[in-house]
Amino acid sequence: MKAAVLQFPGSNCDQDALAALRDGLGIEAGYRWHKETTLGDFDLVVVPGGFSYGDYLRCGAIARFSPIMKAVVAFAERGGKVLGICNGFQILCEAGLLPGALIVNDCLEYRCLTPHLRVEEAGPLFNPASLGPLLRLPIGHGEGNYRIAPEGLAELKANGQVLFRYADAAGRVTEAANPNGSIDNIAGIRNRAGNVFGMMPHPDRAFAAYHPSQDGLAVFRSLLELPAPAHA
Amino acid sequence: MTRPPLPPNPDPVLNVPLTEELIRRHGLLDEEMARIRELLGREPTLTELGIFSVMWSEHCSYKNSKPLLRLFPLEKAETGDGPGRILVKAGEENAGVIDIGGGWAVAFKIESHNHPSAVEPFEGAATGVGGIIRDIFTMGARPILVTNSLRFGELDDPTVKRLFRGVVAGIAHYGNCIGLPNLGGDVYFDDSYEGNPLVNALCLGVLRHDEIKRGAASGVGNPVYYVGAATGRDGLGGASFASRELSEESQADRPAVQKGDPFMEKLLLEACLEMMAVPGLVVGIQDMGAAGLTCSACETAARGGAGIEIELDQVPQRETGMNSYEIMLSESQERMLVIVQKGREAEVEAIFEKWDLHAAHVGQVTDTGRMVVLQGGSPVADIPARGLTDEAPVYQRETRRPAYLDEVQRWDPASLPAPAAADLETALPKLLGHPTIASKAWVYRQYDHMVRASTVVAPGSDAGVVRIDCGEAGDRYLAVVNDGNGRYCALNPRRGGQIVVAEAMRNLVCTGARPLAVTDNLNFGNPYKPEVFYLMAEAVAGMAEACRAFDTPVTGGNVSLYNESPRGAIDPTPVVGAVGLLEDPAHLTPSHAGRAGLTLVLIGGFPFELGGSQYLKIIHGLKTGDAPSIDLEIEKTQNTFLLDRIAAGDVAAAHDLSEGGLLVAAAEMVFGADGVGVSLDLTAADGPRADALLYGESQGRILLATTPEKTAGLIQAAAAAGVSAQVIGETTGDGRLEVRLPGGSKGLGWSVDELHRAWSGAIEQAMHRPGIRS
Amino acid sequence: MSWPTVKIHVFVTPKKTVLDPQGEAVGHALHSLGWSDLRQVRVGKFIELEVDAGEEKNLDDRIDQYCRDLLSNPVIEDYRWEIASR
Amino acid sequence: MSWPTVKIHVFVTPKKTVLDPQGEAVGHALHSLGWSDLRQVRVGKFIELEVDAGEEKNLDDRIDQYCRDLLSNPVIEDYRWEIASR
Ligand SMILES: Nc1ncnc2c1ncn2[C@@H]1O[C@H](COP(=O)(O)OP(=O)(O)O)[C@@H](O)[C@H]1O
Ligand SMILES: [Mg+2]
Repeated sequence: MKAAVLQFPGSNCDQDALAALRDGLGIEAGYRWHKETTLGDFDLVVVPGGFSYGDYLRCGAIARFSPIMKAVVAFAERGGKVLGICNGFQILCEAGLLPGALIVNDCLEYRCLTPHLRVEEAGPLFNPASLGPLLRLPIGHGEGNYRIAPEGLAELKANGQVLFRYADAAGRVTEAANPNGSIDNIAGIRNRAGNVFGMMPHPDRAFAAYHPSQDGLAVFRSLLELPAPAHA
Repeated sequence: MTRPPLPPNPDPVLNVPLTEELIRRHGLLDEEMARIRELLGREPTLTELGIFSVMWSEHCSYKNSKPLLRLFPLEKAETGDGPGRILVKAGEENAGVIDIGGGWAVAFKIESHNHPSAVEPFEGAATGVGGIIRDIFTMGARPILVTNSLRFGELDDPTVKRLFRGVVAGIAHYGNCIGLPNLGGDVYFDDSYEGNPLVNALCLGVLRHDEIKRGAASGVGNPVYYVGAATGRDGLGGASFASRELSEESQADRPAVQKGDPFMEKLLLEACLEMMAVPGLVVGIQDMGAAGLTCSACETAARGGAGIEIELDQVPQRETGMNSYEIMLSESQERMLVIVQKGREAEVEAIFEKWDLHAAHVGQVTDTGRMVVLQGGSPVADIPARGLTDEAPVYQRETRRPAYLDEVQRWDPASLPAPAAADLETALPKLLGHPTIASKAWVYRQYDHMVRASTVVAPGSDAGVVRIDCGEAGDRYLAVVNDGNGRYCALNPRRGGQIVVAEAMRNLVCTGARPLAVTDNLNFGNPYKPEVFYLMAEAVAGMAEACRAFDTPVTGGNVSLYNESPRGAIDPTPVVGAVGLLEDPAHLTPSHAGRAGLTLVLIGGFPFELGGSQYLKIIHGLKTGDAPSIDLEIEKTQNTFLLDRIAAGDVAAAHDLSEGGLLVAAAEMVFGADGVGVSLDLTAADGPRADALLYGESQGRILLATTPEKTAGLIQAAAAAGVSAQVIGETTGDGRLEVRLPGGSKGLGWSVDELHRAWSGAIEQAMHRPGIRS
Repeated sequence: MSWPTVKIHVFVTPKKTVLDPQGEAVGHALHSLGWSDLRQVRVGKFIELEVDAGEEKNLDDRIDQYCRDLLSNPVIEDYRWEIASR
Repeated sequence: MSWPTVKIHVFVTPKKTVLDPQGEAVGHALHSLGWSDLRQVRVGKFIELEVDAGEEKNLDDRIDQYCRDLLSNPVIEDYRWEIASR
């Protein structure tokens, strides 16, 4: 197993993602700089959180044009697995690898907290059977309000492309449990083919004993099709 | 000695004669002008006048506060080579550095951006964060966290709301974008700060001992580089009027506020750390903060005992036609000055190119001891560097004890009517619902407190705790806290100063951390008012006494004076940031007792007093009484005792008693834990007034939760250590806070849920905007 | 009964001497996309307001006041507005 | 030799069908300031570009392309632009 973590100049969760993969999962992982034009041989490419190029215009708008993203698009088109976390999710939407867009939170403020997420039947990798029905993962973003036109939403649902939805502690998907105004409480999605994933919550902030939850490990494992540890 | 005048400045506007008016408006006294002429051996140019004016301002020279700062201990009394040893002392460099063991160290410092935030809260606060982050990475440290201390007027005022919203959003914007977790801080709301909010930001970074960098220029001929953002006319600040009036451009085009670019700072941070990691590449480095290029150039030269020469034509400029006055005094953000080892210029340039940043070769180190500024090859300023820094004037200001102190300290609680049970009951939700005491989640949920994935205790507890990865040396767990009750300092500055430090220590100890050192920010009014200066002198003396008592040296800090609104000076508000280390992560102790069946033990007893309390303020509208009592020796003993009991595994939770007193602390300990309540038996606590018992703010008190099995041992250990400890109740499963009072009266009771709602919703509701979901 | 609407366009721009990180970032990006003749970019806000045309009298003053108090930050921004259609 | 510059104004607005939290917030605030006739507010971006007038030929296409690719996101925004001055 080998994973690459992209580094844009304003990435600031690159180290967290690398630590989650190396220390949390114990797999091989390394960085790829945004100015590089080739990717190399990996089982997973993580587009980490942060503020890729400052993101003053629109989150991910400029990152999309970076040299490494051409390689990422090609990798995804060959069926390679790509995970965008937070800013990474925004970048993948801007790059057209995932449908929809992320706009400013409806509270017009940044939100840092650890909500519950209801796991949807999203395919062989992300599903309640491999992850459990309810997760807790930290969020930290100002623009995580997922938007998609009604036809697009219907398609997402029809194809099982919704990974998680913000929920309350009992797993109910309510308006009060929605931290940013996302349509249908959507917190994460995948592409239709099932190899590109985007999520606002941070599995990379949920793997160590002192983190608010360790559910991030299960998320990475399901994605990499790693078995859960025997004692779990 | 007389020297020939400099040639005329290329910008004719700067060649006007230095009139009385110009000199006065640069804030320079006659004696200071005489000193300048003596240092230069001639009349200064206008550019030089500007340079002296900013370097000899309070902000850069500490001319009025230096004598007071000498009171602070700069090193640990108890020497040894354990954690806490001072590696870089306060005043030596941009930030102090202390040992945390295993060859690793932390650099940390607090700084204010009060006045810019009053003018433009968002940008003012944001650039405050940016500035303090640069002070830390200029030391060679990787910043790993920030905290902040905020003071505003009462939150029911719309202007205060606007400032509060803007400041918090600005801090969030800058810190979140760079990717530094915000681990906490404090916020007070009080009339005294109306019109003059306080915005103090702290940053802490980590480095190995052998990575410490100095802000010193040395090695004649070594090139001087300017790196980062281009220079604009921003923040020409207090000294700008001269050039503003001299040139024709309208004032509106030259705002005194700077705007920050956190993305730029992130690039600068990474590029600088990458450069500093290459052995031998960097000779010296300093950020451009207040007084920008001027301050970094003359300070590095003075520290290195060298001279420096810079050519302004080489300085990257954002605007056209900037003159030497403007370039030298600009406070554009996100810039650094770097002295590079000669012959290795290409290596530095390659690193900055990688990060798409300017790296401009603007000059070199000389052996003249002078700061020479050239434009188009001809000198526009030529000043002995030390004349601007070490030889800046220092004054002993006059002090006078304000008359009001005697009056407030004489206040007798007996002058208040004795409270009825109903009054005691209604007081608690009111206290919990006052923004000063209420939950600050509205603030810290806007701050990313989890980025870097190293946050062990997020904001909301007594102190934030972060894990530090020290490579081969293993992990370290560091606690950080801000404290600064200005109300106590207003009522009794000496005692108030002691309390500021003691409270910070208590907060660290409650999380299980052993205190190491503090940084301080002295926020006061106009030092030329003898009453204001008295308050400052006394508060600093009190802080210094406490620092010595706890053996926690001051590693650095900042002074912010002239904090006044038309109504007068703010409450004297020294703020400290304190750090401590957990010897073992297992010692981490929550301030929250999340389950029923725990015994509650009060450390520090029941002194009966109400002076300076939030109860007096919120319930009776009074700002009076003496500051609460404190005994530094007792506190020290208690802190040691508590750390010992934590290490022994006797403590399930610990929370210090601060604003609001005993009941507020007890309620906070069980908030958010479903169905958990508290039952307190205070029948043995006989005293003159029940309100003082419940809501007084006597210092040195901690509420502990422990298991019933461990209770007897804990009480015994306390007796052996000479610490006052008594069982006062337990946590229950009925979701109620119940209190039995002395004298067999009926007792008081509240629903914890309702109290929780008052506490968690107060700021939220005050800041709610119709039509926007919160 | 329904009034015809007036459309107002408000333009809020960063003051000339104030740093415009957004504009710089966009300029940088456009340059690297190959627009070498691009000299300067500034990014501001464009606000479209629609009001019932009924109350007319003090419309100008009103807009001016709201621009100053709410829609722009006069410390760092300039504004101007126009009636786009009636 | 220096070319005269062309000034281009780009207007990026949230699509009518897309939620505009900022516009709603501004609308609410203006209402509560007493502007009861206000019907709708949308908050978008106003981008000023300055280019050397030298290369002219494909300017229109070029601007169009950059608006589509970078300055706006067609999923959520519309754009239009005009030459403000030459
Ligand atoms: N209140 C204070 N207590 C102790 N040291 C202080 C205090 N204020 C300033 N200092 C020290 O004086 C030196 C100069 O401070 P300052 O001018 O704020 O630094 P900078 O130029 O980096 O902003 C620093 O080392 C700082 O730590
Ligand atoms: Mg500094």
